[in-house]
Amino acid sequence: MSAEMIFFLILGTIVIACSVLVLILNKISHRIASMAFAFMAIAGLYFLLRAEFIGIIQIMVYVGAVSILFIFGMMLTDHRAKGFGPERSRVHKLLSFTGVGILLGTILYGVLQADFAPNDNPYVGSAEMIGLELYGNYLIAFIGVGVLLLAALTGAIVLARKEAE
Amino acid sequence: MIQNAWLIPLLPLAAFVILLLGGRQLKQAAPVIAIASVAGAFVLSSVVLMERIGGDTFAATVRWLTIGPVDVTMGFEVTALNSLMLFVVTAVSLLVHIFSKRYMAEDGRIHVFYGYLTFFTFSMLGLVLAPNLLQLFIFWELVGLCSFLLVGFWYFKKEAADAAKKAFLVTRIGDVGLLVGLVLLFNATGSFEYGAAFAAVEAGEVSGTMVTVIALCIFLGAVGKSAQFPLHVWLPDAMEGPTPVSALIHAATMVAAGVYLVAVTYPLFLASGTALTVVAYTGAITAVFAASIALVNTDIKRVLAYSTVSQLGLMMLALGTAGYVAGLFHLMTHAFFKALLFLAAGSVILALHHRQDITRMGGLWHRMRTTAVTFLIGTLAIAGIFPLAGFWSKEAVLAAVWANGDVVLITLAALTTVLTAFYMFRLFFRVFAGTYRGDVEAPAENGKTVTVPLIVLAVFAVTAGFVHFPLNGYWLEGFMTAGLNYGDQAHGGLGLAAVSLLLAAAGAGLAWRLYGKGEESGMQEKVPAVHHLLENKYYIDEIYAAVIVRPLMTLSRLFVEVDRWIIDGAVNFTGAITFRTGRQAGKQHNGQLQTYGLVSVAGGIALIAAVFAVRGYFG
Amino acid sequence: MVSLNLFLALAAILFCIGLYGVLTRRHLVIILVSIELMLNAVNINLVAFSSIGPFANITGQVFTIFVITVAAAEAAVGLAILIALYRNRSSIDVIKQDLLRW
Amino acid sequence: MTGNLLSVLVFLPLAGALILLMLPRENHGLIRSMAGGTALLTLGVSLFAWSRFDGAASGMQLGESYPWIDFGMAAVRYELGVDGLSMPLLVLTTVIAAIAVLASVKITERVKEYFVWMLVLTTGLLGVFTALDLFLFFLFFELTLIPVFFLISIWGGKERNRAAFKFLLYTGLGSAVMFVAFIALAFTGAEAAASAQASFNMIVLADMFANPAIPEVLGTAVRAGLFAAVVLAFAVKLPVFPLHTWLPAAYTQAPVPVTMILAGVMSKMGAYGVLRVGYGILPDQAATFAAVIAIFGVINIIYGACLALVQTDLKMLIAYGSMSHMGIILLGAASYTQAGMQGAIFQMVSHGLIAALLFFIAGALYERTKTGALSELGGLSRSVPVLAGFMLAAAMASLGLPGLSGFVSELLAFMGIFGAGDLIPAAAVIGIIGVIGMILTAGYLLIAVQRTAFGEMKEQFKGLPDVRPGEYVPLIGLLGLSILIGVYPNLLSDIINTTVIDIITRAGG
Repeated sequence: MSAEMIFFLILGTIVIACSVLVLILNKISHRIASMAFAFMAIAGLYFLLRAEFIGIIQIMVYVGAVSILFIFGMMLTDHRAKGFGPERSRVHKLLSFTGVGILLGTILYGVLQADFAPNDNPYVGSAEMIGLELYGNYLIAFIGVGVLLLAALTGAIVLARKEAE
Repeated sequence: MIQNAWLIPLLPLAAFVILLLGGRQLKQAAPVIAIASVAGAFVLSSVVLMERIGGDTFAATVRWLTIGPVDVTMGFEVTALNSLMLFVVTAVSLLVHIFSKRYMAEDGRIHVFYGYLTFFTFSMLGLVLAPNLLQLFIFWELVGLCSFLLVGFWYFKKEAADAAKKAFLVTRIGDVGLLVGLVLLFNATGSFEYGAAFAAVEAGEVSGTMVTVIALCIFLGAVGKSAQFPLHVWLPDAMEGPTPVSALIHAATMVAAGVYLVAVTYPLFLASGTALTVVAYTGAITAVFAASIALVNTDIKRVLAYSTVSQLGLMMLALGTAGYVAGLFHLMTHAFFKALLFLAAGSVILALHHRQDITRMGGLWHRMRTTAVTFLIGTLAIAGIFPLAGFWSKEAVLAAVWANGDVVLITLAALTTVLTAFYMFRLFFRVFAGTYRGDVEAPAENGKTVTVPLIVLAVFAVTAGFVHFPLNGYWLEGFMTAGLNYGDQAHGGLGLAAVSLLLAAAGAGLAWRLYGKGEESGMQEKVPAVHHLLENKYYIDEIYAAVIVRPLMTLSRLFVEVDRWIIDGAVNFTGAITFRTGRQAGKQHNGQLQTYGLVSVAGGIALIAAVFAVRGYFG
Repeated sequence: MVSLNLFLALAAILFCIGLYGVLTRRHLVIILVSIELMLNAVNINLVAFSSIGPFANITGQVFTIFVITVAAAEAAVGLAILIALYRNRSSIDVIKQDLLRW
Repeated sequence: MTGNLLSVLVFLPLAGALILLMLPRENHGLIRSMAGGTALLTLGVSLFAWSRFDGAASGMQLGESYPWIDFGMAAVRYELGVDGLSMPLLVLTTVIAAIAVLASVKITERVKEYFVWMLVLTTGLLGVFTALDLFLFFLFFELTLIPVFFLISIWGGKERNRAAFKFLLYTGLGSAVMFVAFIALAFTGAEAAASAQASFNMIVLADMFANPAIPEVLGTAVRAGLFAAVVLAFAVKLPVFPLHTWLPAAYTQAPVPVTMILAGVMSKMGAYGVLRVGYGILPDQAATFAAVIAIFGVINIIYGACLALVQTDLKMLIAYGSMSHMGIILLGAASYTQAGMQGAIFQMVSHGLIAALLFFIAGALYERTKTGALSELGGLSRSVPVLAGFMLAAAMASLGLPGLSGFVSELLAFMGIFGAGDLIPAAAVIGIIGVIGMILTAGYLLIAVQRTAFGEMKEQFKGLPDVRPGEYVPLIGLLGLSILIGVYPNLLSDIINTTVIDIITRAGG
């Protein structure tokens, strides 16, 4: 068993465990913390795949920004879960579980069966190459995403602002 | 003049248009205009008749309707038959117009009345002048319309409105038959023209069955219009119209149109023995049947109406037994004496302030001498007493029946002769003899405009028979059948004349014995069952109501329910199903995001499954 | 090197966990979190193909950047909506948000 | 001068509607005169077209043809033209539309919208009767639907919404079938002619289907199905039993001028469609189905007449009577004879005039007496003699009295059906049942006249106003035209004769 495999197993276990915890923990804050750990582990997987730039962005954006955002979101709303009614019905949960399970089974069957040519020399991307692509082939998309961010920014402000008295 | 015969109907039409547009302003001038126009038409008709007697048939046509390669034409034609009819129609019409001036004087809508009357005259003249069956049918229908309008002239009376409707509907049955007949004739021969169509029939281009069918269809039209059994029911009811109308339309002219129709299409009937037999039997049955009802009826006009039906039956009988001239001769004389009888009845009714029940009359002989005398002349004429018009024509009819030799027909004809004399004299005695039983103070004559037409008609009723009697060698026959091949016309000898006279005298004598005093005979008590049957007109109306009208109405109501509950029900049911489905489907939209998501997942899985099922996992 | 299949399997599991969260959790914040998990699953796929896929190249990473950007924007706007919703309806229970029903 | 005459005619009302939209909403007088002027101008243009029309020539006249939409596999062209079948209907449309617009004096709410819809409707109707391209035809056909829906649902009677929706859904159903049938026609036609591009042109399609080799390419069943679909699509509009239940609702609930157009012109769209598309493109199938069509015609006649016989409401009675009269069109057309076909066209025109007249009179009576129930009416000959006179005349026209247009059409139709013995097995029996319908027709119309006009005058109807000057225009106009055609039918026959000969001879091949 290679070192990479060991790392993969550890990181993969963390990702799955933490994401399961996100769904089953009681306290919202714990759930969000668990989510942050999952994101960290995913960043580790990126490093494992020699996509360091993406890994760093993952840590900065998800672990740094998004998690904090969620914590703010949690704190500004009903973090003590006062206004909650009853849970989803068992039937609903069971149906969801079955549906998702079938989906997962289908995908896993295909994914594990698929025969990809083994590639022991991972392709190593660099920030430079990504930059060249972004400002070359994907320039229009990149500008579009910029506009999207701007729109999201203003939209978020407008939505979250208190109504003028 | 004969080239301009088309002017004859146009004169009354012009009067009609004037009265229609300006009647309300004209009011008192309205009768004058109408009378003048009809007088003009009468003069022209007389001239045309004279010219035709000395000359030949004239015809003119214009293109009217193009059906593919075929041109249907309209126009006019002056033949022996219709020149005579022109004269009769305009003469009677003129006298009725004059008579009406007094009869309708109190009516506020006299201009409308005269409008209808002139329109009727126009239609009848148009019918007579028609050179083809289609044009005849057109005017045939217009005549029917006029009858409807005039019967229903007092539309505010329920009986009048009902009678008008009945008249129109019952004759409509006949009209439809005629329409089918002429359509079949056109399809078989390619023409509506009398000449062309009959030539095709005579040349054997049409199968025998087809000729019979066509002839019977046409005869159905005649049955309707001439009130023959079983479509006679409308005519007695039509007496709800003003009396001059009854005289003009329901006695002298329009109802005679059926006979006229059979006469103009005579070649068709000659070509089909079956049809001729049907005509003869229908006529004979109608004659006896109607005469028997007239025996007991107590309404002065209805008695005359049944008498008309009976006489028309005689004409049909004559035509059906190859008595072409006899039938038409009787038609002509009948026009005069029946118009006379009706107008005289009108005079009585007018004097009695519109009471028509003969049980409330009697003893009018001394109070209304002119009317009484002219009525007597009419009675004698219709009964067939020598030497009045009716004698000659009835004798001609009997001769035709005798020559035909069918015992049943001969019996029926003889019976009719007796019955006719009987009921007519009964009527005469009940109205004029004995003592006055009415409640109107001092009934009296109604002035010159009433009596003059009576006198003129009485003169005709006496003399009209002399156009066709042995001493002038049956002149009418020579005139009418010149150039036509309708077979030999039978002539009765002295023997037949004597028998006919005897029969009539027997009927008259019986009437004198029973009703000579003008009082009730007591027949009601002696034969109550027969009396009841006759009084209720053999329950024909009731039978029609039960067999045709009520089932039809029930069927229609059934259709309404079917329409509402089954057909529209199916539509509404579909609508309701759609609506309910929509509402149920709408309820699935519970606003729960996660339910939607779950359904989407299920959909996705189904989609994947479908693809896998078709193509396998890895394609 | 670890086989590509394992990365894909991991991503699939992660995606399904996220999907299950979206379908069953009541708390809107957790639903948003679950959506982030699903997006991350996608990212894992993209990066894995980009590195050790049959046609490894940089495009996958570029797309990852796009996805992250959109995810961040979505999180921001989503949370803003959530706050506005809470302010107006004083609950962020997704079961109670059913105004768009029949 | 006649280059774009038909386009001008068709779009003139639409142009008028656009101008109306710009006028101030409150100025009713201006709006009315503008709408009336447009309608009269359209009438004038149609009469001009009539004068330019050569009845003796066969084929389409005053044609226009421009490329419009090219789908690659199919091409749609903007094509207009008239022949002896559409020319009389064109003039009928403009006449009825003009009279309906002039008869709209009772409309006092939302006047501007009302007249805009009326004019749009007129354009749709004119378009249907002139379009030679199936696609264009369909567009115009649908264009008539929307205005009628709004005209009923906004200005109608008490049950207007139900009536409007029923009308819309029924006709929508017909349109759906029609659309499928048209597309199928175009593509099967192209297949049969081995043509790369499908054409929607009716004339071209007729030629394609007239190809003697067609039975090998398209099975009998396919062509029969196409014909059935076309007839079914138009049967709703006609309407043919059992697709008729929208009719009484729509006819009685629509405002009077709209009912005049509905009964007078729109029902003719159905008949026109059957003749133009069904008989024009698939003549052999029309001959095959002759017996079926004839039977449905008779059912319509008898069933409609029976229903009319027991109605208790004047408008309902006229509505069912109108349905009954539609059967005569079917009967005449089914016979596939010169006379029958001519009778069908005559009946279209004649019924257009008479139905409009009857509904106008019923509306005028309702407006005065405030009731349509036959049991409450009566004695109107006393209170409104002139109007009652017109009603009598209209009833006579409707029951086929000679001298009025209805007679000519009935005569021709029955000549046709009795002469169709070799095409229809029991033609004579069908014909006999049909003529019994004529007796029933007389029955219900006389009941209507008797219950309304005859009888004692009722107290509450004393002093009702008789015909107003403005009302003489529709009354005399419609009745006058009916008399004109009835007295001299060649006026119409000269126009349609050649076209009918063409239709008949097509079936020979």
